[in-house]
Amino acid sequence: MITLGLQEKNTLLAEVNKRSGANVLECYQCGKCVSTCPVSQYMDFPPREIMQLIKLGQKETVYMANSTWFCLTCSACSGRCPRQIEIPAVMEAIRHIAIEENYVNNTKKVKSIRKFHNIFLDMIKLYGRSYELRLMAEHNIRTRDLFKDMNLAPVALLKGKIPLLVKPVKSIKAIRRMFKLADKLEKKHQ
Amino acid sequence: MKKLTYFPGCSAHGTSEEFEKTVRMVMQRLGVQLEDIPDWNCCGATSAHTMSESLAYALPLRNLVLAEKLDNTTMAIPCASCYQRMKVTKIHMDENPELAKEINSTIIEEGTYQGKVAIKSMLQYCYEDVGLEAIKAQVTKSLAGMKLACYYGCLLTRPKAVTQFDSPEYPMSMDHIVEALGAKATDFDYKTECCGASFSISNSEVVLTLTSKILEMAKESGAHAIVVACPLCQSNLDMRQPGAEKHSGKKFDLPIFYFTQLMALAFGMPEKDLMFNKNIIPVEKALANIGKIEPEPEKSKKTKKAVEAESEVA
Amino acid sequence: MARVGVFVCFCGANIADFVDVNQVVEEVKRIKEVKFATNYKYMCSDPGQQQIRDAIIQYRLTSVVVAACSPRMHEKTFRKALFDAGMNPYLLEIANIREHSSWVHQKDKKAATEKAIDLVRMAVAKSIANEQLHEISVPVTKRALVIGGGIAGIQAALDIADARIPVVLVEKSPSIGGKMAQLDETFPTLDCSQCILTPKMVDVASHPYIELIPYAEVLELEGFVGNYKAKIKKKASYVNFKTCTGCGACWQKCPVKVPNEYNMGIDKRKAIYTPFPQAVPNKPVIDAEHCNMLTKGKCGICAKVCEKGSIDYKMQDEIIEREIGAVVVATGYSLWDPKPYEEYGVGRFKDIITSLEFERMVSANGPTGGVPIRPSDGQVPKNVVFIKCIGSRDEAKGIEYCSKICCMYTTKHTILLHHKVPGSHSYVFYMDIRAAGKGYEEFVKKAQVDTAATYLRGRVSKIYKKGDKLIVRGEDAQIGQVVEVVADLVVLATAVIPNKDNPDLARLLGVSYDKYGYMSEAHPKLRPVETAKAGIFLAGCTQAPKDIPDTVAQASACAAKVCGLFSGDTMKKDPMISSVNNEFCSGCQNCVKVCPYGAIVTEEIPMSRGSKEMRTVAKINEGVCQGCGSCVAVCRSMAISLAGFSDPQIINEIVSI
Amino acid sequence: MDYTKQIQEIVAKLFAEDKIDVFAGYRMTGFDENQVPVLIQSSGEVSRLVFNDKSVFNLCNYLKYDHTRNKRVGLVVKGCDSRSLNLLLTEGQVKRERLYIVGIACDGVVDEQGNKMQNCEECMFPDALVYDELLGTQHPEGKYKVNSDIKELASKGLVERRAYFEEIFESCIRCNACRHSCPLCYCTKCCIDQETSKLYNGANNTSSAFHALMTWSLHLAGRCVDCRNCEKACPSHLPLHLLHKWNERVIYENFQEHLSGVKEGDRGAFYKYSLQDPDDFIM
Amino acid sequence: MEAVANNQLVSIEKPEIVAPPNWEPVIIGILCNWCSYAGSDLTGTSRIQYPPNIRIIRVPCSSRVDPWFLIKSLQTTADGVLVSGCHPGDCHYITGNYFARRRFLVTKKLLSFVGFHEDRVQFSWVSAAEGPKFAKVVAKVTEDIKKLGPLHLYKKENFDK
Repeated sequence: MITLGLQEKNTLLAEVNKRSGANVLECYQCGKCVSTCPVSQYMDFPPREIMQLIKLGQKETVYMANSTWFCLTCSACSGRCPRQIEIPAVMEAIRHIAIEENYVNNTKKVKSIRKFHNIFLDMIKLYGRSYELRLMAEHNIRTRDLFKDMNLAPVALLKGKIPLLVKPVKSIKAIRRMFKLADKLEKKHQ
Repeated sequence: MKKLTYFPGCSAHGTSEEFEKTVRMVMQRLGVQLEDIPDWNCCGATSAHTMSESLAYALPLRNLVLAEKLDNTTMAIPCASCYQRMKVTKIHMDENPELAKEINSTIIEEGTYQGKVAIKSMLQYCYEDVGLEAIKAQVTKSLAGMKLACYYGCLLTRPKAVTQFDSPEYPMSMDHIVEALGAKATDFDYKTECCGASFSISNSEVVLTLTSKILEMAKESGAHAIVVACPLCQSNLDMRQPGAEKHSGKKFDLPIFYFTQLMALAFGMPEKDLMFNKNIIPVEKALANIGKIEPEPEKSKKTKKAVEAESEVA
Repeated sequence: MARVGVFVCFCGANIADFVDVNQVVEEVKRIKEVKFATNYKYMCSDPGQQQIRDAIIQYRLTSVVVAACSPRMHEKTFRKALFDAGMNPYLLEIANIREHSSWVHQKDKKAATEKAIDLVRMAVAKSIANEQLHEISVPVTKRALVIGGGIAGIQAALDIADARIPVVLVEKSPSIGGKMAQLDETFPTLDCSQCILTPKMVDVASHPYIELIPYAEVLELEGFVGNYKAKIKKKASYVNFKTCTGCGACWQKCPVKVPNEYNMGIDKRKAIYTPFPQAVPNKPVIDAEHCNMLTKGKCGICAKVCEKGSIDYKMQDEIIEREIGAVVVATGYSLWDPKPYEEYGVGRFKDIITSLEFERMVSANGPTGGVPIRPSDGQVPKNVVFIKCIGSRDEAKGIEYCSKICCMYTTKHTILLHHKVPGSHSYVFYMDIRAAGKGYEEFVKKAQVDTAATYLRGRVSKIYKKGDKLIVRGEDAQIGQVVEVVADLVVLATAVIPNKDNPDLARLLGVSYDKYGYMSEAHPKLRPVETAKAGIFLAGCTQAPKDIPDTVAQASACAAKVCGLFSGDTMKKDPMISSVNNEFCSGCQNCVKVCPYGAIVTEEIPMSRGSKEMRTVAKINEGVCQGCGSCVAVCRSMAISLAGFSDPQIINEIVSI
Repeated sequence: MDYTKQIQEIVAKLFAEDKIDVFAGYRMTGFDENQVPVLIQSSGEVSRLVFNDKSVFNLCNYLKYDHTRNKRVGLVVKGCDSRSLNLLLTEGQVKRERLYIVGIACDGVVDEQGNKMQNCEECMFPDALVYDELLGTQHPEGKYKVNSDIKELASKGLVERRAYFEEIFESCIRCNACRHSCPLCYCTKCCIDQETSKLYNGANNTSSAFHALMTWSLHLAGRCVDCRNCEKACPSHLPLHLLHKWNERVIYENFQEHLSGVKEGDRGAFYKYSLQDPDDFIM
Repeated sequence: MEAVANNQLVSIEKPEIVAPPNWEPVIIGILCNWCSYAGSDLTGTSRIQYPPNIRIIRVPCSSRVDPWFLIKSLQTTADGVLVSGCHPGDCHYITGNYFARRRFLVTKKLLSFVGFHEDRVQFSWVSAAEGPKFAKVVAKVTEDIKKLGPLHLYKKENFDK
């Protein structure tokens, strides 16, 4: 059960609106986003419900929801939203706040998604470009699912779909410096 | 010869080598000289903007800065995801010059962003700048007989405010291009549904569900194959197709082509250069349809009176 | 020399307790123009008024100041008292010492008294500059113009004509009847639209006080309330209505076929046609765009078969003029084109139709004989999906507002489908069910229970084709799950929008309109049928989306307003309006620019008496001016004066404190 | 900038072709290097006309007086003058068809000391905006500059400004030369002279000067074209442009209005409104 | 004590002018008939108290107010002027207050330019329902004018004598 009327101010709403540039209050719960979203069935709260939870100021529930991690930013919802709410931006805002405030959803699927993104970024830090073989392998190692997609690997390698080597960016130092400074800038903006 | 700034993207040397190669071949034939951005880096894809805002803008911005060093007004990007990230960054930077200045000056040392290069996807470039007529002019081996479902995915036409190209719900540009090549584009309702993108690795079950629906609808439309313009879409639909068949219990057998592969084919380029061998679903059966033109269902020649009578009833 | 009388009221204790009324009288008596001052317990009572009347006569007063409550309260009362004493009522001034002094300074009697004295002094000063004013009477042409012959226009015309006031009814299309003539049955009672409408249409045609001008448009309206002159263009019909008997031989023989507007293009009509069998007047017109004779110069079959020789291919548009006193605008609405809903495949899928198309199909006199069919294959559909809010409440693709009638007509459609196609099933995607109206909620219940229509709460996100079925996908927010409905036919409840030419018509009439194009009423609550321009009234969907009962009510309200306006031979008007002093007017016309009513025009007057040289000056139209004073404030040469609030009056107030 | 010859030729031709009855131009004073306006009636007087950077006065002022009424008038206008002409046309004071306008793409004029006039330094529209023929090479549209005197005064405190203006109002002798020289003050009878306003301000004193100048500047707010005829005419040499330039700045900055008389048909800021006008100063 | 404090009140524009003892400012309130005058009536019927310095003049619309009235008021009798009309969009005469709004701003700024405090002329939008707001507005204006001290805006008596 949710008890309302205890919060002085809906800080969640204010923060999400500020970061996303959208106005969540405009949502009138038509549900077009939910049936548009390709992954809404995997979310524990589909976009429409996330909007209402934000309006109700339910921080914990919103931050811990897997919805924000499942969002593919495919922008199908925002393209069809009758109130033109930038739903992907809202999702991204929640995700960034959740990361900053250390709300960690540790269910397997979310963990897997988060790991994928971390590995991908590590890869860029390392090479300046992505490297699929290592990406797949490392993801399997880090998620302790060593044999996932093993059936795919030989076919893919054989077909040359996945190269064995990557050609890194020449000025890799510049890339690494970018990572460091982006981090700093992020902190400064908060 | 026209010059065009070109951003290959990471997958060009990996999963989508055939796309990369055919793009270069086709462009050469169409009289466009590609100039690669020197020492480009990864655009950060979904991961960067999932995790950090500044990084999501900084990575593409470096490429934009480097691109401005070449003297062209337009840049084309084959990969839909790279295209999307670069264009989002360009629009955001143009709208917030203060932020652009800050990120530029603190993070990027290669130069100052000026915002003078227009960004287009390779599909958009072919459709708008090259034009259907020029493409038609190069066709030596018509693809007539082939029925193709054109699949655009999410990022080529969405969100409208960013891409400013074609309809986000029912785009037709690729359909027009394949028809220019002689093939028939089928009426395919799932052309902009999402394929699951990077969940391919992290949550493959999602991808299997989504792709099987797309493949099913493509099959439904009567297509022999699917045409795409995005490496991730291609790999999800192609590499995951056996999985999708297992997942849904249906047989699809739809090879996934890049539109440039088909262009090259229609332009009469040697088939061995088109790297069909890289396709996981074999292409031969689909390509065999070329030249097999089904007879048009004969329109019964009605008398003038009968036509009149019919409209009276209607 | 002015002779002012001052009457200070106690208002029981209301004033006297907080203001020293005796001191007020004493102070005021010192002003040299004040010849008489007194106070009394209740000035508004009859003995109080008697004192005023007596003093006016006894002291030969030239103006009267009553220090009492707000002028908004008793100004009329005291004006009448002056009138009864034979004095011009506009020589009265009221000092508001109750609302502005005694009631708001209850803790400081001294200050309240001082303020009261000042207020009276100001009123005295103002009254010295008061002038005798006389109510303006404007002659009235007792004839009404009704624009639009839908149910709103028909109702307004009949109500006005029944009061024996002549009406000119102008209709754009060849027949009156409007959108209502296209409907099958009407909610919430399901009575047949034709059965209740056609008798009224016939009444219009036969009413001795109604001049029906079909196939015509209003081109110009000039003048002001009671004295308008309208220019009306009668479009060439190429048929002489006077001799035509409406036998129908012409359209039966005509070889040209054109999509039938009346049936939403589902079937064809001829190039010479009557819009529908019950049309009033039941005379055909030639569609000049498609007629072979008029476009290519050959054919002429209709002229050959017409026994009366009524066909005249050389007929020209005719412009006629009518003098009228009031206008009722009842031009109705249009329906929104759902093309922007690309995700639904509108335009690609034949089996997606609009509600009005559905309405025509289920109509007994419709193109399919009262049974809905799938346009793709002519089959009768079993599963029909109704989608509401198409274009309404959708600022991304359509318009922001709620179209008001779609909830109810969709409900009606589910019931009609149930009646006409046994074994069929309706699915309704809705966002909210708005059924506020007499018998409306009961009607929805009927649809949900008796016909077992499935209501799904959510906006549809996508429609796609599978085989020959349409798959409709949306969320049912009540269970929080995505639902796909396999449908034979999809019906879109498209939004009500104003006619495209509404803004043009509004400009032509001098009426304001809102951002959508609906014409604006004078006050959203208290003057819902009047416009800001006197003598022009709004009925029906010209003003906002409305259902039939509301439209008819508003039309009758318009009729009542018109009858009220025409109740005398002249109209009385408040004399507190602007006037121009030609001597000072330099003709810059800035006043014309700021007047919200277009009440200022220009005229040419001789440079000096007898001179042939002319110069331009402003001229106030007394019938139109409402007395806001905008023009006075912008007149640099002080040539315009506002009676009752003239510059000398206000300056006197300012300097007399 | 010297178009004397061209103008003389044009005017001679106009008289020869009987296109005008009178021509308003400039002539030398005859006793010093300066010029005064002249209205010539025939081709014989053409040689009196001059035009150079000493041609300071706004000749549109002629149009409001009887001696040009119902005559076909030719005149020379600079950028600022043409803006006032635009306003006169918009406000229905003259008819375009009875004017022959020789427009000047003006390089700026100089005062009696030979220094470039301040308003020319800050001019946004140096070229004539309405004309039948244009002399000189056109200039690009200038940028809006806040008048330097205004800037200086605005930076001072209230008390200082009050003292500054008190001196101005005290020095005014109510001769009304400003009004008579202003091309836009064409009222049949000025409101200042009417009974209602005279009632309390008839006398020649500071109080009435304040009243007259404030009313005048408000009546020219959004209309004044900064031609400075008034300042040239003022026997007390009062800096009358201050009030007008201040109003111009307030209007330009708050209502996003372009300057007065730039577009034909534009009546100035007080005869229109925008829903976006500032509202924060109202409680 | 209070008398002393009052004695120290000087004109903000001309410090050499000192207010007489127990000086109270005179404020003229010009109210439009349909919104603000009705609002001020409501203040009365609600018995909401406000300072007694204001003297109210009724006009049909705020657009009737010529800036000239404001100058005149300040030059003759008033130490401050309040003009009040309908809220934007609510004008009984449709657009009157929009035109008025422009004139008000220019007048206010012009007065401040020639050395009079902006707050000498103030404006408000008060609707017929805003009785309490009217009281607040009057209280604020009165307080502001008291702070500014007596006004000697080229008053006739100061020069005619």
